[in-house]
Amino acid sequence: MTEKPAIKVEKLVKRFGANTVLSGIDLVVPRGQVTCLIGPSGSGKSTLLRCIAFLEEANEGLIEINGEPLGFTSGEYGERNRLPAAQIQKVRSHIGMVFQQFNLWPHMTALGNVAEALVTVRGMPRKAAEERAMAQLSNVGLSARAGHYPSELSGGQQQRVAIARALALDPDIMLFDEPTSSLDPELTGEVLNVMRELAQSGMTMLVVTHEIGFAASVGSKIVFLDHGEKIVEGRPDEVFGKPRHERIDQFLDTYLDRGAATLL
Amino acid sequence: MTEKPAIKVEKLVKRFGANTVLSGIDLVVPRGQVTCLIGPSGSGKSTLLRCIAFLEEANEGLIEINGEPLGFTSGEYGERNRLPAAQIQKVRSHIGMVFQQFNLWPHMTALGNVAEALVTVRGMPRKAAEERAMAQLSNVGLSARAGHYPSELSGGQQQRVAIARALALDPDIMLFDEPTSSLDPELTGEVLNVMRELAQSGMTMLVVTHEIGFAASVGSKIVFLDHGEKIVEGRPDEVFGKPRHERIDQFLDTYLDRGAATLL
Amino acid sequence: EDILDKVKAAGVLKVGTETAFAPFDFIDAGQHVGMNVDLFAEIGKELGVEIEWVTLPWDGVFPGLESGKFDMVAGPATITNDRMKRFRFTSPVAEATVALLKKAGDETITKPEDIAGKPVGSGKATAQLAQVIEYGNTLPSPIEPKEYVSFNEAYADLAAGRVVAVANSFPNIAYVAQQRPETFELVEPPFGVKTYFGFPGRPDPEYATLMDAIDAALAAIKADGRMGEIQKKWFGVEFDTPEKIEKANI
Amino acid sequence: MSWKLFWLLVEASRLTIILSAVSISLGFVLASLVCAAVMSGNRAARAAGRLFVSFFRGTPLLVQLLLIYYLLPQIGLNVPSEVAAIVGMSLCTAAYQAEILRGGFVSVPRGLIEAANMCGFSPAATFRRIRLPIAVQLTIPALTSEAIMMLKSSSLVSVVGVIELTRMAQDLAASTYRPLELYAAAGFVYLVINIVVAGLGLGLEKRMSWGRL
Amino acid sequence: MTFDLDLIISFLPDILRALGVTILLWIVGSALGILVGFVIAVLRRYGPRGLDLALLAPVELIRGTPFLVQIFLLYYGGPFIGLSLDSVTAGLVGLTIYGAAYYSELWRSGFNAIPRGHIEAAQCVGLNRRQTLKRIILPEMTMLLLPSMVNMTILMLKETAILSIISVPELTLAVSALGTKYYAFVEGFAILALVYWALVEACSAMGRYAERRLSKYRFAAT
Ligand SMILES: Nc1ncnc2c1ncn2[C@@H]1O[C@H](COP(=O)(O)OP(=O)(O)OP(=O)(O)O)[C@@H](O)[C@H]1O
Ligand SMILES: Nc1ncnc2c1ncn2[C@@H]1O[C@H](COP(=O)(O)OP(=O)(O)OP(=O)(O)O)[C@@H](O)[C@H]1O
Ligand SMILES: [Mg+2]
Ligand SMILES: [Mg+2]
Repeated sequence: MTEKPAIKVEKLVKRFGANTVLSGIDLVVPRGQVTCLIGPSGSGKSTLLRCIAFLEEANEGLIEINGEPLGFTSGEYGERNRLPAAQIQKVRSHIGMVFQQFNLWPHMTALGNVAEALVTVRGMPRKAAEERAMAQLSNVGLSARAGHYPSELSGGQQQRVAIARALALDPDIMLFDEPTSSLDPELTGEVLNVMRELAQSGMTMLVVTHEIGFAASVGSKIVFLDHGEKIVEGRPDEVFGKPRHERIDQFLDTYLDRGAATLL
Repeated sequence: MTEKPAIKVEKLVKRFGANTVLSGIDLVVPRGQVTCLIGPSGSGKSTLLRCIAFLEEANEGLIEINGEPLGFTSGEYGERNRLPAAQIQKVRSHIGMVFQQFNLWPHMTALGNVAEALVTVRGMPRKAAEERAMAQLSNVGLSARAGHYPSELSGGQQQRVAIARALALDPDIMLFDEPTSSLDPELTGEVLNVMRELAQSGMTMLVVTHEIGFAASVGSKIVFLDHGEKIVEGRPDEVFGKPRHERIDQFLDTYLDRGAATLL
Repeated sequence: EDILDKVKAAGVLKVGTETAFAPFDFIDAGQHVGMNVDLFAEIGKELGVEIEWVTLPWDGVFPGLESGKFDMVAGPATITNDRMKRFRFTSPVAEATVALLKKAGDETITKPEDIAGKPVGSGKATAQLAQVIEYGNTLPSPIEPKEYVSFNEAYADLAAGRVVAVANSFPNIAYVAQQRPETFELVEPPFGVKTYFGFPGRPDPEYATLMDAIDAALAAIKADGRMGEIQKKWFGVEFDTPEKIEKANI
Repeated sequence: MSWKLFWLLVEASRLTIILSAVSISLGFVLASLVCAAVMSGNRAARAAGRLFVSFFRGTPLLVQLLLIYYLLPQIGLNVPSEVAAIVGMSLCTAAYQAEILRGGFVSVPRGLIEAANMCGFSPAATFRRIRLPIAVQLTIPALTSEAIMMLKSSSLVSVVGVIELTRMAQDLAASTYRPLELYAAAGFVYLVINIVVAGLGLGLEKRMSWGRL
Repeated sequence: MTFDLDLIISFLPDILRALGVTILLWIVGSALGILVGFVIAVLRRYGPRGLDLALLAPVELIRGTPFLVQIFLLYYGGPFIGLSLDSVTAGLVGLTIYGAAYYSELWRSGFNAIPRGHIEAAQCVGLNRRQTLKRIILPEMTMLLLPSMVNMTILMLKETAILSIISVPELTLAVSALGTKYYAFVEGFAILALVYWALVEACSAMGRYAERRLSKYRFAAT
């Protein structure tokens, strides 16, 4: 099964009412690498990620995770057949997701957030689950904060707990949706470092980000989305280096424009 | 009166309970220029700005706006005397303020938000006020959205309405508290452009910002605050160029760390 | 199914009543006491059954009777023609003729006629209210009627001074005056037409034997003087009561 | 007013407390179900839930109690007074609590539920471990006031033959003809009970304040 | 069980008149309660701290005791301290006081729910306290509080039924005549259930309509 890509998206179409948000996306996320999804606001990045996590159901197209179909298979005549819920859940269990807004459960401590699914979903005894959760928290440098509630943690710490929570379930693939964009610039560093380490350990990652710098330095592959279509795809030097695709040029301008250039 | 600075802050001390947030700040904001206030989170930037807008009362020290005392004057023996409310209001009317969270009034349209103070405070007839408000909205490129409620506007549009609301009262001085940090990166561009134009028109501006690039390119003067003290002050090239103050170096690292360097 | 058979078989007669109607039924020191309690004890003996009391606010009593929660109502209620259309009453157990209660020491009212032109309270839609209004119309100037959801509020308002008198059945107000002589006083004599209290029961055929049996029991209790004793105990006087009311005076 | 009378009131208040406590708890369970029905995807369940809420919020509790106590025997269910009182109060408060809870549930940020989905929670586990605790925490103040309201409304259950605090006061007033004193005393007892309930609510709120969402 | 429709029809004029009284008392009582409640909330928020505490006690006293007890003491106890109100006035005063206590708490929660920044923005453009209250805080609160205000107003309707105990000629008292005179309790309760239900539904429908109309004023996402 190792020859299969971690995620394979085929002709994915997603509409909200009359509004077509993704118009036939094809995407391959290779195993053990970091793929970064960039693009202007409203281009459909989050929607694509959410479809891959099956938080939204695509209207057309197929998704495969580690070669197994997620949600739908194509039938004999090309029609889509919905898979049973248990099957969906099984395939989804390969995926961990980290949200922009952290989405920690406010009524559980950091440790509780990480341990909860191990107990409730995996059926581990509470004690064993907490040991495992503690190990995960250490990995993200938060063992000292295990007993704190989310409201008592800084944004960067909250996001690291969210990462630990996703990792505790041992996913093959991690999806990140702008994991740093609700953080202060100084807190952003913390989280990007954890992600960088995770990338080095060989985790398959698909990251929606506005941190062009991070994408350029950590991503093995950059995918640029605009108006629900994949415009450019390639290694960072191919995408950002000259000659650049005109749309990328324009997009980067909005960052450069902010004057970062003068500084460095 | 033109020789007087727009804002002059002397030995300003602000405590919240036992916590001293500003410990004796001296600051001069020259007329017609952009002064940027930077510093790590919690260093007291917002508090300083809020004291200058008289949204907080400082515990010690004096503030002068265009040479007139704001809130307090020093008496014969160096004691502070509180000025009457009307006087405070008069001095404060030189100042316009734009908040991080926009703080538009949700029950009024964009036009209503801008016109409100003209009618209620200045006593202008509603029709004249709306004409003037409309002109302000055009200035920030929003005339087409005048009839929309804040909930129907994007973040960038909301922030531009907030700027128009402050400008409608014809202030000499504009205070900005991280005006773009609750915006998506692309929406940030909109607002920074409006601010850049405002700077070019000669408005006196004091801007708290995390956009180092903007500060470096638009600011005439950079003030770096840490732990309630002014650490460094000077032209951008003085502050950011080498040799740098050690604390600035450390502060900038958190930005450069994010990999922006590799890109450019 | 005949209800009398059912009652006899169970050995229990269920009686519904409200406990805010002194001296017939009320709570004294936490106990349900009153003329009805004594009288039904005798009726129970006559029928050879136990009495089981179900106490409810007046609002709940008749829905309870109609839904079969209990076999009859102790009440008692003034027997009127309107009510007889809907329920069957037992033979009278006391006089219900209307009299007036006034504030103790009120010199302006010494006889019933003195209420002319003045505010007088009574229960809303009660027989007593109808009578006092009618009586007022015979006076030089009619009274100003005030209606209350129950008589207890009317007494409270008499104490508060908004009405000069309360019209209610003689046994009730005689008891009120006796309980709080410092506040209330009876105006004698009763002014109304002669009416009587009876216990309401169901008019349905299956209840007929039960109601007949109760009437028979009451006749026996009246005949051997037990009724007189009970009346004396609770009202201080004995009443002459007819055997059966076919058509009431109101 | 003698101590003896006051003591009778205090004793009657025991029933008030028991009936209210049982009804409020039962009502909470029922409210969770009704709330689930109103928020469910099933059309019929939604309509049934809405009708339930509309009826039990819309009609006087007095009438509801009479219906339960007097109509049930007609279909062969002869419930004792206390049971009728508890059923009536539970149904009524369930309607109010369901609406309060619904407000709580819709305020549970969607992201928290999505996070649970991503961790593989079943819908039932998501409900039990995530949505319910958060919805309850958000609504404790409102639920406390509803409990106090219900305590006060419990005076109406006397109509099915339960002698609770208000009824005892009325009965005593009717035999002693001293309504003012008795009503004032009853009001005082209610006040004491309600202060305790409000205190409990505050305590619960503190215990469940893991900070804001 | 008997159900006599003709009896209801013969009582209809009385019932309609009483319905008018109920609706009038409900609307006027709620309106006054909302108004007085607002004043209390403003005094508690902007007045001196002592006033806040001084108002806390009566508000909690009213909220902690049944309306029945309050209205009884006001109407029948009032004359003993020289306060002799007629029943409708006493009913209105009682409803207003009762409602004011509850509404004041709603208003208070509304004050707390308005983002501080909205008020600071008003301060910055020079609105004074009164103008801020009138132009910013009040309208913003109104839409925030609409659902809970509707809820409370429905409770107020239910409380008007209690006023029968002080002889206010409202619906419940009028219908009680059916019971007392003809012993037709079932018919009476059927009327009460239907009429109150209809009024409550009308009130919630208006609430829902207003909520829809105001939905565009909801706080903008930031
Ligand atoms: N639940 C929804 N209902 C309707 N439209 C939606 C919904 N979610 C997203 N959209 C629309 O789909 C489009 C793509 O949204 P998406 O969130 O995927 O963009 P994005 O690339 O993630 O943008 P951003 O960088 O701002 O997060 C937008 O126009 C958005 O308005
Ligand atoms: N109202 C307040 N009460 C108590 N402490 C406060 C208050 N406002 C601010 N502080 C404290 O004052 C310090 C400075 O806060 P301030 O908001 O001025 O920092 P800042 O430089 O603007 O930070 P940031 O970049 O995060 O906005 C912080 O430690 C903060 O906790
Ligand atoms: Mg997105
Ligand atoms: Mg700040």
